[in-house]
Amino acid sequence: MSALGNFAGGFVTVVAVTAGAFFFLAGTAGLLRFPDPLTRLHALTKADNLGLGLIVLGLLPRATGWLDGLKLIAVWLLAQLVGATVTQIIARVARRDGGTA
Amino acid sequence: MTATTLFGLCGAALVGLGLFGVVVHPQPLRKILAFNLLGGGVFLLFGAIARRGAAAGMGADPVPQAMVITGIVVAFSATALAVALVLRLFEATGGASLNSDPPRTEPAAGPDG
Amino acid sequence: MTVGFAFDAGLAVLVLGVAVWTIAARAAFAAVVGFVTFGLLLALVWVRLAAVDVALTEAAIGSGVTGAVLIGAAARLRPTEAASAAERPGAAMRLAAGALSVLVALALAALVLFPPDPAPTLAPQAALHLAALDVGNPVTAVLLAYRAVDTLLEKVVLLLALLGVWSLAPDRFWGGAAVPAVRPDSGGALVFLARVLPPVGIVVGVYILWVGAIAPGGAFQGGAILAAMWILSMMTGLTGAPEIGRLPLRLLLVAGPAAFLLVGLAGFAVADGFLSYPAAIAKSLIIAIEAALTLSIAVILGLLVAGPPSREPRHRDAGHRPAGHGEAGR
Amino acid sequence: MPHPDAISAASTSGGALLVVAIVLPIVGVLLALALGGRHAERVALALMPTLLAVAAAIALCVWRTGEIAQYVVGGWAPPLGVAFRADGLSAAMALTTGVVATAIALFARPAFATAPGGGETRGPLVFWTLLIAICGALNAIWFGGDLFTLYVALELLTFGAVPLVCLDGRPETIAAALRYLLFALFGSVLYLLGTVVLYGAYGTLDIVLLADRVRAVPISWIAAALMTAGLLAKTALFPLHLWLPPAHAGAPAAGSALLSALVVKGSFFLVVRLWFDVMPGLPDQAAAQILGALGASAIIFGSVLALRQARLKLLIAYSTVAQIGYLFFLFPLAPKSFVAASGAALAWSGVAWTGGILQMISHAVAKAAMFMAAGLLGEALGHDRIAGFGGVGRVLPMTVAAFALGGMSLMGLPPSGGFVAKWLLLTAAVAEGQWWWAVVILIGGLLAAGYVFRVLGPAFARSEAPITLRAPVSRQREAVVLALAVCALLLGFLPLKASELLEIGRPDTAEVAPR
Repeated sequence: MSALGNFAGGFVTVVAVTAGAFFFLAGTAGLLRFPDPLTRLHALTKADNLGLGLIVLGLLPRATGWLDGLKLIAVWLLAQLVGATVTQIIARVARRDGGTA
Repeated sequence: MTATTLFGLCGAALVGLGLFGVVVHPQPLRKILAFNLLGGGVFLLFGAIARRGAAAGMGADPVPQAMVITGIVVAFSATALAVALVLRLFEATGGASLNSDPPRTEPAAGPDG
Repeated sequence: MTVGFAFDAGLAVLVLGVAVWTIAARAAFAAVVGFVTFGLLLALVWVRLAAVDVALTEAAIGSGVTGAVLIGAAARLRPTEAASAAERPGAAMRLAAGALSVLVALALAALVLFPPDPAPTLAPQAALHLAALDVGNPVTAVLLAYRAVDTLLEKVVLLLALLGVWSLAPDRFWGGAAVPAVRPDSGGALVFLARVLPPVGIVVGVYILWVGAIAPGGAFQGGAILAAMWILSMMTGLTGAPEIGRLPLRLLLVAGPAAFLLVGLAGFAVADGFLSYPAAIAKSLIIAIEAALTLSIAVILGLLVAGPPSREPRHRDAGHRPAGHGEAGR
Repeated sequence: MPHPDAISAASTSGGALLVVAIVLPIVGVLLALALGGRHAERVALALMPTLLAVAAAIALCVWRTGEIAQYVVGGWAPPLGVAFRADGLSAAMALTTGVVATAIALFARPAFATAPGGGETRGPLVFWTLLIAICGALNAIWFGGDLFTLYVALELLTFGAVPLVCLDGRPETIAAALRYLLFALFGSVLYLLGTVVLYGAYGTLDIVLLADRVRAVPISWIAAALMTAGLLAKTALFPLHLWLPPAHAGAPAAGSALLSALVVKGSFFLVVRLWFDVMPGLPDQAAAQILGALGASAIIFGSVLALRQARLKLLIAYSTVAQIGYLFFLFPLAPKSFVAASGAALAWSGVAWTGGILQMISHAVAKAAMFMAAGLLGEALGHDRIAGFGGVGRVLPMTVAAFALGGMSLMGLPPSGGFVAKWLLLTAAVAEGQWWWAVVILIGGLLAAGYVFRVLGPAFARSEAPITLRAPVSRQREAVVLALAVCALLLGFLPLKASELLEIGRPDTAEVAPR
């Protein structure tokens, strides 16, 4: 990879990972500060989806081969799948318990 | 201080914490949890020792690592058996207390008694 | 102070904080949630200690499968908590326990702070024979070759734990299946996940097993992932737990340790004695053993989470080994 | 064990036998689980005498060569690999295991039978599989040459023992099993912590290598203290004995015999290994006196509590607490450095050593016989209240005789094995100027006589009401129990030459100077 390519890759990494970390921070703040389960979940999913997605995006240029890149994307997709499911289940329980959980 | 020392100290603290929990918690389930913390501390101490033993191009001495893996599996087996016992006790008595009354029923005559 | 050290320090504080929460939490359920978090953080610590194999094991078994066992138990034991909380030991006892714990922790801390120099290590010796074994991952070499006998004994420990769990079933359920504690009422989402995830999980599990010979991974980590897929499927009711009296199940349980043992004994004939492998095929043998172990581990872990049989065997006569009615000694 | 230079990194000629002794039970467990049903019983019954024969072959091999037998597993020499080793002590313990386990298997046959043609049932499958597993775990403990392998073996022993306690499923036995498991886990985690500390200090867990490397420095002390404390919890030494009586009394008779006779000896054996083989230079009079004092308290408290029990099985279980106490007199009396320091002839070390080990063996044999006798009494009468035993000696003379013979060993009446063991310990205590242990041994004997005769008195008394047996007692089972009890007696007639076996592989340095 050329030096320029390296630099561009590094730039993408820094920007994307920083942005991802920001979403995680925001998500955590929301988890702690929001008043009820549903809004908390809402905050959490932002960290899950966008935060992790951005971090994976940022790490992609640093992957040493297409297989590594594929693994990174697989991690993101799996986290999406599981995160969405768990959120759905928690929300269901929260609604059943009348929002007091 | 190096990270290895830091995690070693963390392990030492976990051992103390787990020990306290094992002795003080009356509920068997909480004792089991404390055991797992205690075990985690022991493993972490071993991990720090392994990390100090980094040599020959290895990031850590592989022998303690392998032992920790074995230890984690043994700890899980113990947890599974202990939890099954607690649940069975709960089914049988409706409680989960270790301080049950001394045996009062007649010892069964059969081989199972 | 470098960024790396700051991260490690933060991680250590977080681990200790979650551990304190696990001990101090009022409700058992909260404590278990704390414990699972603790396990995941601990896995991160293992990565920082350059022990990725341990990290995988900790995440999969120490936190994952253990967490599954504990969460189910905490939910079921909720009614007993008030009663047993009343049995809390007195202040003197707690003080003594605290003093003892602090003493032990301080002694260990002193050992950490004043370690022997140079640090003892077996890494060079382990490295020396890696080439002969043709195994790239030294931890796998220790587990399956240098100290294979420990691994073999520990497989028997797992089997005994399962037998111990089964032994808690009432006599009439012997040979039957466990009814999963979690009712499949968590809605469509979990069922959807249980349908979609297992194919992926199986691929990942097999990959982790395969890669274990050259990179972090191996039988336990792979087995735990396979087990997780199975547990998910059992929890949602997509597959029932198997009846424990069935011959195929029993054979699956012992397949791994039996393969291990057979290869080990074959060493008497074709290599340097018990549990030694002929150099030419050492790697293939190790991978074959690990494959068999992975299968058995997955089945054992899944059954340990499922618990003792809680239903009478369905086909008393059609099954391979029906449980009789006239049970001895009861 | 000797200096590492004295032992090569290669396997000795009889070394493969050690592998057989450990692997056969593992094969047995796998077969029993896979085939299930009646096969579990068949496998166990075939295996027990085989293991006895293997143990005899090992003992013969050690006796003939006069040296430690060793097997280096996989050809990977310690410290990287693991070695199995048999010294005289391990050979003797394996023999004891073989004898007692064979008797237990024969005794348990009718109780855990699977009806021919009938399906697999819970009790028999679990019992037979665990019996095999416990034998394998014990052999691994007797022959293990590496502290971590021993940890796994110790856990194997625990997992084999705990389900036996609650095999009958009564709530109180489940609570007893849970308490036992928690104590045992506590013990093993402390033991593991100690091994971690040792590895961090010396870079090996091989016993022979460690013996050479261990220095009398704080790190060794901390490791020794942690491991000893953990093992004491598993051995149920006073005051960590609370779990033992309900657990041992709650198990079915064959299980109680297994637990009381053999399982507690596993962890005690490791304390001996630790103090005499891993750290031969380390023992310190103060620490040894503390262990002895705990043993003495165990003898007094255990015996007094045994005297107060209304149920036979609990009485026997408390007597185990007491009899374990004698074993701990090994620590103040047997180390050669102490004997040398006391000015007594060095031979007294061997006397105390033989006495302690013989106590371990004769208690195993006698206690197994007594628990099985109690099981037969319980089955026959439908209860095990001592008050209701009036005249039972006339109906079941063989069983009561077996109980009495076992009791002789506990009391230390000649010519039983227990008598010789206690006599050796007592004379060594006097010769080494530690007379206080001798006093405790005498008091313990009197108290034991008290609780044994509490049972025998009514059993041989003329009863007012004729005794009706609830179930017939098989002569065969009575014979097995009596035969084992006679073995306990015959141990007292062992020629003095037999004690030479126990000396094989003992560190021969009178004093390993702290370096």
